[in-house]
Amino acid sequence: SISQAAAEEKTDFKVCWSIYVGWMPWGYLEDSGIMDKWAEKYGIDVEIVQINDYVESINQYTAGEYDGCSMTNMDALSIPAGGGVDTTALIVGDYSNGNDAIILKDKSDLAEIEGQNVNLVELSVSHYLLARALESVDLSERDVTVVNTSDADMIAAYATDDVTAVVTWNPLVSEILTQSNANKVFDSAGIPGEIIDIMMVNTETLADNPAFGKALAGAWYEVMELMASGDEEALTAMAEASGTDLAGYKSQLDSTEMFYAPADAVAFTESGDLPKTMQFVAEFLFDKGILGEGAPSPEFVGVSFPDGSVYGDEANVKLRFDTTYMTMAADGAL
Amino acid sequence: MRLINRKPSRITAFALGAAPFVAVIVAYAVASHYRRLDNPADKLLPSLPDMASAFGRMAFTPDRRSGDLLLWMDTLDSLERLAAGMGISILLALSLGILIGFIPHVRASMAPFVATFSLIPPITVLPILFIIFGLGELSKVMLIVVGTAPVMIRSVAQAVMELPRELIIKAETLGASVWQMMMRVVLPQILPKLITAIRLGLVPAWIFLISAEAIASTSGLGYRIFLVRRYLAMDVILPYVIWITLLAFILDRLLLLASRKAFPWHHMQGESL
Amino acid sequence: MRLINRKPSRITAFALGAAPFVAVIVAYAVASHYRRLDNPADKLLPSLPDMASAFGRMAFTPDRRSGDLLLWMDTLDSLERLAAGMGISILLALSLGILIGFIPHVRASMAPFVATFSLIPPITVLPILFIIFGLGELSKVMLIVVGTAPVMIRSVAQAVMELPRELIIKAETLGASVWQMMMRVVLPQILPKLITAIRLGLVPAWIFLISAEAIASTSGLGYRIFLVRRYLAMDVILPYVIWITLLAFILDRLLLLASRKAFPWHHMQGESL
Amino acid sequence: MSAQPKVSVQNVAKIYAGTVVLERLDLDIAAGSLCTIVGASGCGKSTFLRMLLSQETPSRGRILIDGEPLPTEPTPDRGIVFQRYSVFPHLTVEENLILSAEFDAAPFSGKLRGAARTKAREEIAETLDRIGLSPARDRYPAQLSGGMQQRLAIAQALLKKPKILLLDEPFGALDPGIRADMQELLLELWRELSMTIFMVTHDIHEAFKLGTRVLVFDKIRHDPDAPDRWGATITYDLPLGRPGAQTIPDAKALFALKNTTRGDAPNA
Amino acid sequence: MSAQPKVSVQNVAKIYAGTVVLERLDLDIAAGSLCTIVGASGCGKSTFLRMLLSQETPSRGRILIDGEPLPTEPTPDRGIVFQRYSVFPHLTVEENLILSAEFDAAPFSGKLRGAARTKAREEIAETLDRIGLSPARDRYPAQLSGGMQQRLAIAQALLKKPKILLLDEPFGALDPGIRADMQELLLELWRELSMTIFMVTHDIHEAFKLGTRVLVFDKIRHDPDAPDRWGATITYDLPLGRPGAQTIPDAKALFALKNTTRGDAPNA
Ligand SMILES: Nc1ncnc2c1ncn2[C@@H]1O[C@H](COP(=O)(O)OP(=O)(O)OP(=O)(O)O)[C@@H](O)[C@H]1O
Ligand SMILES: Nc1ncnc2c1ncn2[C@@H]1O[C@H](COP(=O)(O)OP(=O)(O)OP(=O)(O)O)[C@@H](O)[C@H]1O
Ligand SMILES: [Mg+2]
Ligand SMILES: [Mg+2]
Repeated sequence: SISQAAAEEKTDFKVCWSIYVGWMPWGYLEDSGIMDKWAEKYGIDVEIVQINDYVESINQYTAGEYDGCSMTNMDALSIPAGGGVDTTALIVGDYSNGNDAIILKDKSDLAEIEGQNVNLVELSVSHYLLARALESVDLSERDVTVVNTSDADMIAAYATDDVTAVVTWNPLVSEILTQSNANKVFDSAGIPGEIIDIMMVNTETLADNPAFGKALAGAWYEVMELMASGDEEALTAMAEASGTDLAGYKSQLDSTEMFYAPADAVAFTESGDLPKTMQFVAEFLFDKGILGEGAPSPEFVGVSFPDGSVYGDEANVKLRFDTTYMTMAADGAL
Repeated sequence: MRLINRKPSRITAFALGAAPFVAVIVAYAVASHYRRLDNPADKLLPSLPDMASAFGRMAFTPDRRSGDLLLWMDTLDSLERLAAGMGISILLALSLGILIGFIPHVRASMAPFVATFSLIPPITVLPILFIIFGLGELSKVMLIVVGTAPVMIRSVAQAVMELPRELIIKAETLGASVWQMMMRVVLPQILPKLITAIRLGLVPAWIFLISAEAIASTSGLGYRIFLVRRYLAMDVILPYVIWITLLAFILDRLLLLASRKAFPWHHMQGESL
Repeated sequence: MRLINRKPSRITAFALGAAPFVAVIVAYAVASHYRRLDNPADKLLPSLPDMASAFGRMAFTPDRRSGDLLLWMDTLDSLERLAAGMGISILLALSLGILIGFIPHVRASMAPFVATFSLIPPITVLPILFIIFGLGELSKVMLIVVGTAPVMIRSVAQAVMELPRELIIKAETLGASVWQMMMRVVLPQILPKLITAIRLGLVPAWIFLISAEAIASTSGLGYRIFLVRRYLAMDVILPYVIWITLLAFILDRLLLLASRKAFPWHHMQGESL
Repeated sequence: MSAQPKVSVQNVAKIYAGTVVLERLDLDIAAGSLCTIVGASGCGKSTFLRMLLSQETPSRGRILIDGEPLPTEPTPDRGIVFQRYSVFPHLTVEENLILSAEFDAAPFSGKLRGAARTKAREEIAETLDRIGLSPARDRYPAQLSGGMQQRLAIAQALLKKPKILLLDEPFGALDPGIRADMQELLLELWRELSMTIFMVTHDIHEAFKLGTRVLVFDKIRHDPDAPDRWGATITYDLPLGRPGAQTIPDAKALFALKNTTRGDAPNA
Repeated sequence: MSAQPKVSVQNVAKIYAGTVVLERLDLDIAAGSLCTIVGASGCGKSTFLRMLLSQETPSRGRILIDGEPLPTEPTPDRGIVFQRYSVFPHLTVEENLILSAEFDAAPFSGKLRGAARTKAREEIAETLDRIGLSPARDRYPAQLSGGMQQRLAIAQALLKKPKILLLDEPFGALDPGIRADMQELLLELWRELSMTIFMVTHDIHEAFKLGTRVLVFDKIRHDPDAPDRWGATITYDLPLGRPGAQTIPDAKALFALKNTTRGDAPNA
């Protein structure tokens, strides 16, 4: 159907996610019945759908086929918000703390990247990471050649002689690092809190249906508790769903700063660093021409924060960081 | 005696036919061996025993999480999608193909559109397909349809147009209506050509199936390959590819056999590759 | 008068042929209009003027970053890859196809292998292609080759086998060697069929080209589509798809024309769809 | 003959994209004639039959049957047998023969089942015997020899009891022994069913042996600068009466005469 | 004839996968004979020619030419003209005719250029005139009538000056006028080049009109339980001397005799 998910009171909701270390709980929620339990509690029905292709999942959400979707702060700004779909960050799940990395073949210093071909998924967080890393060594994107490479092909690509530098994320990073000639020269731990993985939902839908937000948050933080307690069964299920084993999954978690406790997520979202991060992101996107042809400046799309402040155009706020539901979880109010 | 007049004996022919397969396997084994000498943990070209054991695991060890035998579950799911997609394509090919080939007005109206449509690379319009058909089973099936139906429609229409005009005229003089001609003269004579079209269409159908499963699915042969590709688990991927090829081969032979059985009159007129 | 005996006039035929295209455009415009009523910034179904302006921008406004006219650069790069890939496929189809079709020993040895090979979905063995051909232009070109050559080889071989045996015998009685027969009897008679095979092969070739450009590249029509897909820029994607379809259509017609010009003797025997 | 002619061809011409193929055809054929047609290859014999069958329309003039204009498309009152492709390759001998009964009886499916089918099969049993194909009733045409196929084609056309039967080189692909048998069969059936038959043949002997009337088609006018300007017409129209023991004129002599004036007006 | 026969067929049989097609063929053909071959469709006439051409090998027996065993594959000393597909559709008339010269002169490219090509074209100019195709020299076969194509095919075969010419129903597709012309042409060339000709035809008249010797192929033994058990052989072998004014025996009578004993031993 072409029509957008109508913003009105309703009982059936659909949320999509794609395979990534910080989002595996969404799959577990659905499989384990925890989601159903919480949805029932609020008298609604929530379907959680796995979409393998990350970009396709965001596109589907943007097109109105889903009420929520897991994505990064950067993609939320560029795709749904940039496409006029008012979007709210419902659950800030984690930030990448080493999960995204720049890897050089046979070289161990970031500055040596100069002049090389760098394989990465163009316009993704990898691209952003590269831009931020280059800044840190006084280089710019003009000093390298970016080669758009699909994430699915990244490991095989690294195995070829043509490829000398890659920027990618886990589990691909750890796979590549098993090769003796691979050196991690920069990772997202160098820009902590800038690559954030969030469950984004449609603002209108959420406003009309608070039960939707409560059910998702309740279910999510139940699983977070399981994970924090090291529940083997849950972790193994997530590991296998992502195609690896428990040890592999745990090593991916090590480089992910999960907000197991809702209070931590609230604190992170309310901190003063977030607006700065979003400004970096918006400038990066504007520089790449992603915010749309009509965008006269990085401030074209407004981003609002929990304290009510807004970055960018106040008349065109399309991305909202909102801690309401996380706070409810933290307060045990769900 | 000239080479073209020399025919290999059955045994020679068999040996010659097997040779390239053996050569590929040997080349692989050697390449794999040397890569593993370099790096014993090499994942790109796993050893043959590794692949066999990975395949055995997928086929005979129940998955710990779901308790399923993954290979069979994947195969079943993929074949279902393939069957659904090809089923729809076949219906379209038969109905539209016969109408286009048989009725000049329909031909004038649909032939240019179908021809143009067949030139659109379906993967470029994936987002649109997913929006129109959702992300469920339907969109996977429809990707197969969009990728295979136009060409199949064209070959059926072409086959209808190639029916000797004499037969149509004869049917008219025997008092047949247009509908009767379609059912009794055109359709049955087209069926063997349809099977040929299906056999040709299955090649892209598999490709589109795998592409669709890689984008939105939680099971299927394409999904599995996509999933383990992030870990470069070639010990699973390669056996899966061989398995897919084998399935495709068996399907192809079954169709040929079915055609021979069902349309003996068609196969009395000489064979092909 | 029965429907099958009624032929549309030229004007009717044109109107009928245009109708589905017009219908699609109108349906799109309506759907797009209603979506944009909902959300004026909707990216999924941009308005026709938006698409036109995006296309104009790609074609005539130098890129801010590189200063290139992106559309033409992409088109050129893609066509180069397509030409290289199809070029290799054509050479393979001609050489292997003629050998397989003409020389029984080669047929016994290669036909089963080529048939099996043609069933492997190439995207599943990408990692192997990378190892063998690297990640540069070569691997993109080779993906096209792997995707198109087997089928083309088979159709050329089939065409060789379908040459009337009488002509080969006649050539033998005129004292031709095997090589001479290949050059003067088989090859020239196969060329028109080769063009048909190329026209058929171009459909998957475009698909593989676009898939290949999604793997690792910095330009090309497929690259651009995948890149802007990251922000759902359908206002660029849709005109690019139409552009690709148009290019494919023009190529197809040029090949048909070339065949008519170069092989008049072939086209004296009746036409097709 | 004072009765209304069965077929009346009035000043008919056929022009394909500027090429005049046939012109000035004027002809009345009495009911029950067996009209054989000979002429050089490409002179328009098949075109003439196609017009009689309503597969083509005359560019000029008109054709009447029983005084009525021809229908605009092939109808069951005119049967046809071609040189090739005359039987349905996907049906067995028996299925080929019951097909027209099926068309009549089952407007939707075009297929008879059960008792109705058994009955239809019984009805054609005699015909099968008559054409000597009873033992081959379950074979497909590809399993029949050329002569058997043509017998089947003729039987198939005749079962519909057409008033007019058109034969386009029906025996051209057969060898002499079988050909002679087929000629006998045709004459027998013609006498029995009192049809009007038009038969194109390449074989002058055959034309004179079978026909009650022989039509020779040829171009009589040539314009060396514009070879497409003039078409063929009927240069000889020879009424022979009963077919059988005519003396056969020499073929070459007949064709050599073509540049003389046209034969007698054919309103026999 | 006491001289060594040109072609000697000794107790030859041909069996296809259990089906006996031909058997007990015994035959000596003198140099310069024009041997016509008739017989029912499918009785093995083409198979016999194919064996003479080394396209097939006899299942039993042997064939000698000038006392030597046949080569194992077609060679330029034996020319062939088929009913169809006898000329190369992708070459013009002239190109078809110079092709064999090109094969001789250019082992690698098989193609002559420049002066050599001009010379080759001059050499065939007379032949072109002779077969009346000079005005059509640049046309493709598809632009020629059936008779023109067959003239071209014969000329193409004859330019190679074969000792033996095999013709498989060469005039079957032509109409009577053109056919008669072609027969004249063939006889002329045969007299001129003193070849040995084998010609299969469906037309008994033609067989008797042209042949110095007529071979009739037929099955003389039938096993109703195993129709594949016995093959056809030569039931009549009629030496006629000079071709021309023979009386033509009645075709049906000839075939009706087939169940009597075999004709005289054919070691003429
Ligand atoms: N549909 C058509 N369009 C144009 N020309 C045609 C068409 N059909 C037939 N002709 C031409 O009309 C002429 C007569 O054709 P027709 O088939 O009637 O000849 P014919 O006497 O039956 O010859 P044959 O003995 O070879 O069967 C030929 O020159 C042919 O090329
Ligand atoms: N390659 C083959 N394999 C099996 N059977 C064959 C083969 N070639 C010919 N035959 C059979 O041998 C028999 C003789 O065939 P052939 O073509 O020699 O007959 P013919 O006398 O030339 O007939 P026609 O007059 O129809 O040309 C036929 O029954 C045919 O089916
Ligand atoms: Mg005709
Ligand atoms: Mg034969």
